[in-house]
Amino acid sequence: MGQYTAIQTEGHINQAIADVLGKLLDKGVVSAVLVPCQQPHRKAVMQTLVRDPEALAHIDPFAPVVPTNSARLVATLTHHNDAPVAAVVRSCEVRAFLELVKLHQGCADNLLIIGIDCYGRYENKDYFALAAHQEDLTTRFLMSMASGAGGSDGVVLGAPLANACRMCEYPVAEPVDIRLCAIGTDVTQQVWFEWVSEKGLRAMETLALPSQEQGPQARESAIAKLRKERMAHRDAELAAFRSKTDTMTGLADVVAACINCYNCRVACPACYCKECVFVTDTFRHDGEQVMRWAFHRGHLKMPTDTVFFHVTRMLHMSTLCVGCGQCSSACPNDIPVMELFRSVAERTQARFAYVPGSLLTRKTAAGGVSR
Amino acid sequence: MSEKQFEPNIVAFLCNWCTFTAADLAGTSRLIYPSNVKIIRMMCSGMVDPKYVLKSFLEGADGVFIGGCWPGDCHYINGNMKARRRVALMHEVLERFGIERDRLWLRWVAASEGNAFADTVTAMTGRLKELGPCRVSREAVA
Amino acid sequence: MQERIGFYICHCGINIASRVRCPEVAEYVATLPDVVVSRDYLFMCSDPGQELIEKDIPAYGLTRVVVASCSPRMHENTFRGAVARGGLNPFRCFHHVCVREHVSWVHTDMDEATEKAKTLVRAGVRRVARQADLFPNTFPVNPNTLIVGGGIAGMQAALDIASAGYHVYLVEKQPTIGGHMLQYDKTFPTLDCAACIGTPKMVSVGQNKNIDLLTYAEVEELSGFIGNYTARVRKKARYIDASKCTGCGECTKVCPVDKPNEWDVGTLKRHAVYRSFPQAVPITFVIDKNDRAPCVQTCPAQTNAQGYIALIKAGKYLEATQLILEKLPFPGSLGRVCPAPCEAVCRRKKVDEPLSIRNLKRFAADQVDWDSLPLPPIEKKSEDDRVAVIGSGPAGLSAAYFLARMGYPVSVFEALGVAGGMMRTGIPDYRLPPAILEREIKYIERLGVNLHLNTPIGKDRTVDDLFHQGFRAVFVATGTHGDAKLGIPGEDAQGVMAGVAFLKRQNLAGDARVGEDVVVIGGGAVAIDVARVARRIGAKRVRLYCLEACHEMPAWEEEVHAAKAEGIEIHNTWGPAQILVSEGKARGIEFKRCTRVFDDKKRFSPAYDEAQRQEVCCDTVLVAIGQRPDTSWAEGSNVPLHPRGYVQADERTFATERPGLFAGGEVYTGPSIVVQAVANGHEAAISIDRYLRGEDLLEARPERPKGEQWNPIPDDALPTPRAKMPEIALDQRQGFEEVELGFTEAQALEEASRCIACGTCSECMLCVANCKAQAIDHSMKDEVLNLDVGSVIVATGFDPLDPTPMHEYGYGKYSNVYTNLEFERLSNATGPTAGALLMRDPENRYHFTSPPSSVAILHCIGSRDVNHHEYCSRTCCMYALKYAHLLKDKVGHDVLVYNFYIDMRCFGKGYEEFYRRIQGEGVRMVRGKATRVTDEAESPEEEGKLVVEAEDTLTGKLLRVPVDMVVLCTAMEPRKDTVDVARTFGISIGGDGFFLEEHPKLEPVSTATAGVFLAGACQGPKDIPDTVAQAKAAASMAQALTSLGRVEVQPMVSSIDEDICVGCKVCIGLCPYSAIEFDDRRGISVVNDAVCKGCGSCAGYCPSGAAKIRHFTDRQIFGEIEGLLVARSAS
Amino acid sequence: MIAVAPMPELTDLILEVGGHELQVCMQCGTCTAVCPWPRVKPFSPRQVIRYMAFGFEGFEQEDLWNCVTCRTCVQRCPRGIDLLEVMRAARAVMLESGSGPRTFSGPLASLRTEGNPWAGERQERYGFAAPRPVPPYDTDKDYLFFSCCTQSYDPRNRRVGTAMLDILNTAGVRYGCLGAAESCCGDQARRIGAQDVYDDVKQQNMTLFEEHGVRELIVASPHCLQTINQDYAKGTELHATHYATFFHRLVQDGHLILSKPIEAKVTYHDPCYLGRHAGEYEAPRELLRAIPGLQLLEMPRNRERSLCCGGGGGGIWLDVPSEERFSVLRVQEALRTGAEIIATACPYCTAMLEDAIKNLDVEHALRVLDIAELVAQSMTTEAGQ
Repeated sequence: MGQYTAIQTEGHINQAIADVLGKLLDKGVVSAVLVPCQQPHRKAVMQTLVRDPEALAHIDPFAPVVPTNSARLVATLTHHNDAPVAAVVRSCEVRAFLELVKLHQGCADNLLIIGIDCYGRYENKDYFALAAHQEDLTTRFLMSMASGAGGSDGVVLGAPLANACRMCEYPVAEPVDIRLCAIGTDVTQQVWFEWVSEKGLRAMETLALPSQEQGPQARESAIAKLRKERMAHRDAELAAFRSKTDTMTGLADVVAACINCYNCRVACPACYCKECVFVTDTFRHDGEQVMRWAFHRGHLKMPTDTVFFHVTRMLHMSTLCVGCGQCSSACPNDIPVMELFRSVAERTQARFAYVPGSLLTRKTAAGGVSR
Repeated sequence: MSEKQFEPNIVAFLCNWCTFTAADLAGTSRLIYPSNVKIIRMMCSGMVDPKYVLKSFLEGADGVFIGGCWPGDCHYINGNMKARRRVALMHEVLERFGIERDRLWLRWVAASEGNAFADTVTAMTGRLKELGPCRVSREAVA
Repeated sequence: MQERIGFYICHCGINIASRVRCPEVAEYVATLPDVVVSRDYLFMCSDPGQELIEKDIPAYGLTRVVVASCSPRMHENTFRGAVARGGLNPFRCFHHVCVREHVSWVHTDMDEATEKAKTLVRAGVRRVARQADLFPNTFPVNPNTLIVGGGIAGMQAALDIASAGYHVYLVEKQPTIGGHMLQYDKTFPTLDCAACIGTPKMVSVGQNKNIDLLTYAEVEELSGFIGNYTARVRKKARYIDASKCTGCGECTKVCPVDKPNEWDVGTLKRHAVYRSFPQAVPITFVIDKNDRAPCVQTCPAQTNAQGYIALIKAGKYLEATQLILEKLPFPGSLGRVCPAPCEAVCRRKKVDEPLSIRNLKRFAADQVDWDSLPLPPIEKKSEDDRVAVIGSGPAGLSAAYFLARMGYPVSVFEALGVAGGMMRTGIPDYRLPPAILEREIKYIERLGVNLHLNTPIGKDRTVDDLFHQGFRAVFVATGTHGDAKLGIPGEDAQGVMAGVAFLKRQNLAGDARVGEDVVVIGGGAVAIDVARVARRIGAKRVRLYCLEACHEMPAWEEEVHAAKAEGIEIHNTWGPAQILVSEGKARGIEFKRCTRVFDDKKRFSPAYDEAQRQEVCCDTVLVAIGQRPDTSWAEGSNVPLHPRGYVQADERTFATERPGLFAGGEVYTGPSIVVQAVANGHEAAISIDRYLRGEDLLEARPERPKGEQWNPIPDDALPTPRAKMPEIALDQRQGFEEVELGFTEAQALEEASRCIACGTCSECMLCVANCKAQAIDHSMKDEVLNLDVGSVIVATGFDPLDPTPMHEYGYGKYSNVYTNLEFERLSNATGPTAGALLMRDPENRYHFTSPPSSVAILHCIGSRDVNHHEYCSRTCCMYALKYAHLLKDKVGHDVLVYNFYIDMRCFGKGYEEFYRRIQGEGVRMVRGKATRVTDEAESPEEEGKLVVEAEDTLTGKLLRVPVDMVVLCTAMEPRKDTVDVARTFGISIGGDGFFLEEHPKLEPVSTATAGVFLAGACQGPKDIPDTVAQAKAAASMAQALTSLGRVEVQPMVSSIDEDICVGCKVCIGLCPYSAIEFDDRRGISVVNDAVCKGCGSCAGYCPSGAAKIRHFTDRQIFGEIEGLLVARSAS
Repeated sequence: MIAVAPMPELTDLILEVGGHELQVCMQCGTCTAVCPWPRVKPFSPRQVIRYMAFGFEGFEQEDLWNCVTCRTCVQRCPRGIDLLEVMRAARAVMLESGSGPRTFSGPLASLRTEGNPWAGERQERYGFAAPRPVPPYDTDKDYLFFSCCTQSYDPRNRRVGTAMLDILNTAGVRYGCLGAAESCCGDQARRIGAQDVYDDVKQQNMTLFEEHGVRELIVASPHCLQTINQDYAKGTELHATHYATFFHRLVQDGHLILSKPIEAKVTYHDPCYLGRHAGEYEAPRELLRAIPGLQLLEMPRNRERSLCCGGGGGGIWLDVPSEERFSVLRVQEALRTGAEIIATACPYCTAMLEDAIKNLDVEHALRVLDIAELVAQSMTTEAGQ
């Protein structure tokens, strides 16, 4: 079992965490840390690769916004790079990253994964709107979530959480080295580091931090409660969505507004192709072909191949889907891509008894029969 | 269509070494079967990309038949097992949107089983008549 | 560029045109986009048909061509040729549509068929426009051919290829080539003898320089592709060096092991070292060896039990004793006291009871004169390499014995005045008379071992001293001569004695004393010995108490029984609480109930029910609850001792941490059995030898034999009880005379003959001694060869059907119901009757008596029968006629011969003439299938006969025909391993279970795998002429490939688009041929064209479409799908 | 000899109604040689088929009605021809044209009106059970007990029926009956080619089963067993179990304890429809072996080779001279084993063998008992133990 270290925040969460991360850099445990930092403009919070401990002043890891699933950033960071790096990421990001590792897109060997507790995120525009006139939004957000906000309607501090997060069974990042715990503790008093893996425990020793076997007392029950709420919401959402889309007509209806922008697949951390097959020659139809379709069917909605695209993508990656919801966030026409994929993924993942984001020792979903 | 009995449209992706040869044998043996099936020759059932199945349904097929070698007899060692896995995946996804499992058949037919080929096609045609037309192409254009 | 497509539909005479309105199809296709010419023609595959295409290409400026005709598997290449001649790339520009096999032949409605043809063509037109230039790869062809199977087909093909000057590897599973044909007698219809025409071919194959004959070998794996195959061949060890063996047969004369000869289909026996038949090629004998028998594997000392039993059976007692002496120096002693773990695993118990192996060992040892027993040749080692052994028990003496046999000077130091250790002091004389042990110790001394009695090591002379005195190695085997104590009150009282000490006193001085009422405490072998000795020296009552329940007692069951027989009472599950003492003397014991001896982990951990107690009165208590090592030998020296007195040493080498110091036997293992100590001594001797020669103790040290591939239990092993050891009558067992008297010779011979020879060869080594050419090497190993070849001919033949499960014909039940192959062997001059056609003795299946006066020959046994094989085996009618002739010829004209047939199939050259000739000889032909063979007589004429039932369908009468002999013409079946062979060579299997040819008429010898050809009955039942013809065909296919020297490989293989590949490596895992490698530098996967076979496993997965199979790209398949479906969805 | 021309019309008729397999006959004579008939009088199924193939007259006489559908020939036919189907088709054609044994008309008329061939009143179908109450079948029941007409109306077999109910009650099986609403399974009608009669009773039964949601049946005759499992059940979830198989299972599972000894030598006669047709040879034997004291003897022709009693395929309705009766031969075989009891598991066999015993006047030496009777005698009843 892991060890816990409580860090006193005295009201400044980010400062407290920055101290520990700074020590990781100082003691040479890692040579850089990838961590969400506030950007000067519109208070955007973006993943930032920090080399200089001074620059940690701007970190905001618990900020309730995820402009992109950083799995692919982390994968890129670890590809052909032997220097040890730490990455501060959420559950959906860790799980997606591990899938990419299985597909040889990244490497976990020299990576110290610091998983943060996640109460969910806002859609970008909502976050910007809130952050524009809320001082220390992150702390306020954590405090109100801890007191049970968002339970029924998902609205927190006046804005709704992303639906993907409200359906997420994983508020706590699972396969990580170090866990940054905010659930079940009063973050104005303290946050907790949980040293999970061998690698994490070694870091703890190097940092010479005091530790104990017990974590925050209220943590387990708080997590359980959160998971229960979310799973209930998930089941209700998916059931409703399934009944809407249990025919091809339903599916066609849901994706009717698709414009083949492929934003969903660009945003998707599991869609790892360099170039999607739908932008290759295979799907480049000449006018004659399009005319033929229109002729034979009487009418042809354009652009074409939208259902084909979404169903093919399901066949390709629904087994790897971690449900982060970036696809829905990226869609310009508000297609519920996340709901669509999760409703398929629950079937395909069950069929092959595959849990994406599980440990690296498991086989990949894609592998199947090999020689 | 309303007047005539519904005639399902079946696209068959057949392994060159077994089911395709069995189809040839069915011909040589003059076994009569419904004309609903149209054959596309593949080198192995493991070559059948799920996209081909999807494309067939989207273009108006009422059923898709993938014919491979019996387990252990694959000309390419185990391509048929890969096909089996892909078909399982497709069944899950297609069924989610109301496309019945019985519209996508994966069957093992050895080169010497002309009879089995004819029987399979006959049975599949019958089953698809029961299921009626597949509305995919009508409802989800290309 | 605008495509210009030409379309041609073939009428195929009326084959297509009768169902498909070809002109209508052509008219329709002409309306499709880009089609500039569209024609129908009577025979497209004819020369004028092809010329049509060739001329249209320039005339119309065609860029693509589609032909609709038969299956592409038929004529795709024909039209590709025409298109190429027209100047276009045949892969890019041609597509073949099947409208015959898939349309006109399978659909009856003309409208439907015509519609379907249009649809298929439309798809083809769509597809062809998307095809790309491809160029076949060309590879050189390796000129060697591999032929699998050395029957007539394999031999013929090999000779043909060799005569053309090419090299052949001929691999045969059996030890000889020849196959079924050489098992036959005469061949129909010419009646020339199979051997006369077959053996010259065998000899030619054996002598031909271009043929590498690999008999007793199997192909395990074939890799590569046409022209470039590598075959991995396992050559099984023959244990006889072919280069030395002269084929004289002296080895087989002395072999004591018998087994049915496969070549004679069980009508004759052979030995473990054998040759299938006299004319075998190669003439080299072979030793049939299975895994070592379980008795051998189980014996701690690996004594070759099967070997000495075989030698006893052959009456060679001296050799038997010498074989035992290879592994242990105490045959007589162990033949008396060994608990014989070998007998527990003896497979004879599956028939009746295990062999009495220990007693046979004793028997052998007791038959030889030990004083004159010859010593093995010993090569003396240097006098400097002296070895000291401390302790003269079984471990010490064994180590000394084996070291002496290796030539080392050995000194054994014994503290007592007698040698033998526990064998001498601990085992009572009535079980092991001292004289027996002494003769064996004397033999050890004759080998040069110096025995120093009364020379304890320890105080006066330490282990260190021994090393200083020049002993280079010391082996410690001091045993466990200390008694364990109970640790309860009263143990020191008078009348309480320790077991081992008690036995020692009796054995050495003969003056042990007990009272009248004795209680023995302990449940082991020593306790039983103590009890029985106490009884013999005068105790009136002896009771034995132990913790264990009856079935848990460590003592050996037979000994417990013997003790009970001698009146000793055994009380289980009692543990002593205290010894009751009065006036310093033991007067009884208080016991408490023992509830458990061992804990869950099988560790000794007794538990008691303290409430349940009883007092037992007695005057003597003998405590035999275990022994402890005595550590006095180690005094004053640096020796690695366990806290409880045991020596610490390596479990395999018996080396201690101190260089040169070794330890074994009970001082290492704790209390154990003699044979274990012997085994320790032997292993230690091996280690000491290695140590003295400066070798690593472990490297390449022989492993214990393993494996469970044993000789099947023979059919003629009938239940026979195990020999009973004669014993002294119970009422005469007062003194210390030996109780067991030993087997009589007759008993021993009969007992030895019960051995079922699990390992087949017993490794008795008689053959080695008898082989003047020194060709025999029992340590030979299988050899694995990798052969590079360009083509392969599979000629693995057939199996005859086993009619045993067809109960109605009584095969296996009636001794005179034969299979056809048995009849052939009977008729064959090298068979069991030297060619005479005789009836079998019902009492002995290997004995044949008199000729039959009537014979029924039953056709179609398992052939033409949907319950077995639907096909006709094609040869039976003819050989059945041949048998009829042979019977008339050999037995005489009077013999009545009936042929029961369904139809006579005499289709070959000269066959019908043969049929007429045989009819003329007076053979009765019954048209009706025989349905039953029975010995239930319904009339006096049927008494003692076999009655065959059938309807003669020509008269409509039901027949019952009484005969002396029945011959079943059994079906030719696919070989049992057909499926494995098919997988190894990539051949398909047909519905009948035989290998499938590529085309039933036009490609009768090719298979689905290019470069692998078929010959003979492995493709389907056939007779010799057809087999030879097919073999020659296969040979010419192989030669054609070789003489061309290069081969074109279809270009439809995988390619990975380097711009798209993201390097996820999934395809690498999916590729069954390891044809994809990862390019680390570019981070992408790359296909090796030469290895890829184009299965599409990679393309079927690759989500980005980077991996594609050429000629099966997404766009091409999509084109085909669109073509098939657009019109439909419009309708 | 007068030359004749083949009559394809007649052949075609037979092919049409299901006799098409006759076309693949290769005339090897296996059927004739294994058929029990040639042992008692000249008869060649092979020749009958040959005649059919040419539409020649002659086969439709006595020969066609001989076949007792014992299935020995089908078991061995190297061409896998179901000769029973061929016979059935030919019989159907003949019956249609008005020919056929006169003795069939009574049973067929009774089947049409009363749903049983024995001229018994429909209401009396479960009369044999009295005074036991007959539990009605409803959806709570695990099994439908389906009586055989012979059991219901043949005085000898009624005793067997009561034994069966006693056993089911003792073992606490949750079963019910549909009483007078049940009709004959129709096997004999079907086998003699009376397809219309068969279709009627089948329809009645199927409607009944459907109405009551019947799935699992325990049947009182192997003929019902085969008819239901091979024909009724096609495309449904119906499944029938023969009572011997079922009782054997009860004994194995400990629901039925056979404790009262029956000290007797018993030989077992395999009913064709239980053995060769359904492949059940061992369960009845196991049951007999489970009875304490009982010594099981085998006749030389047992299991696959068992000799038919002559009752199947309409045989029970024919008048066969006693020297041609298989049942007589069978009783003689049984006597030769030294058995005192010939046990069987089919109402036809019981009736036929009982007749033969009387015929041979050997009632003192041999009794025929149904396995159910023996089991009922031997079982432990709750009160008793």
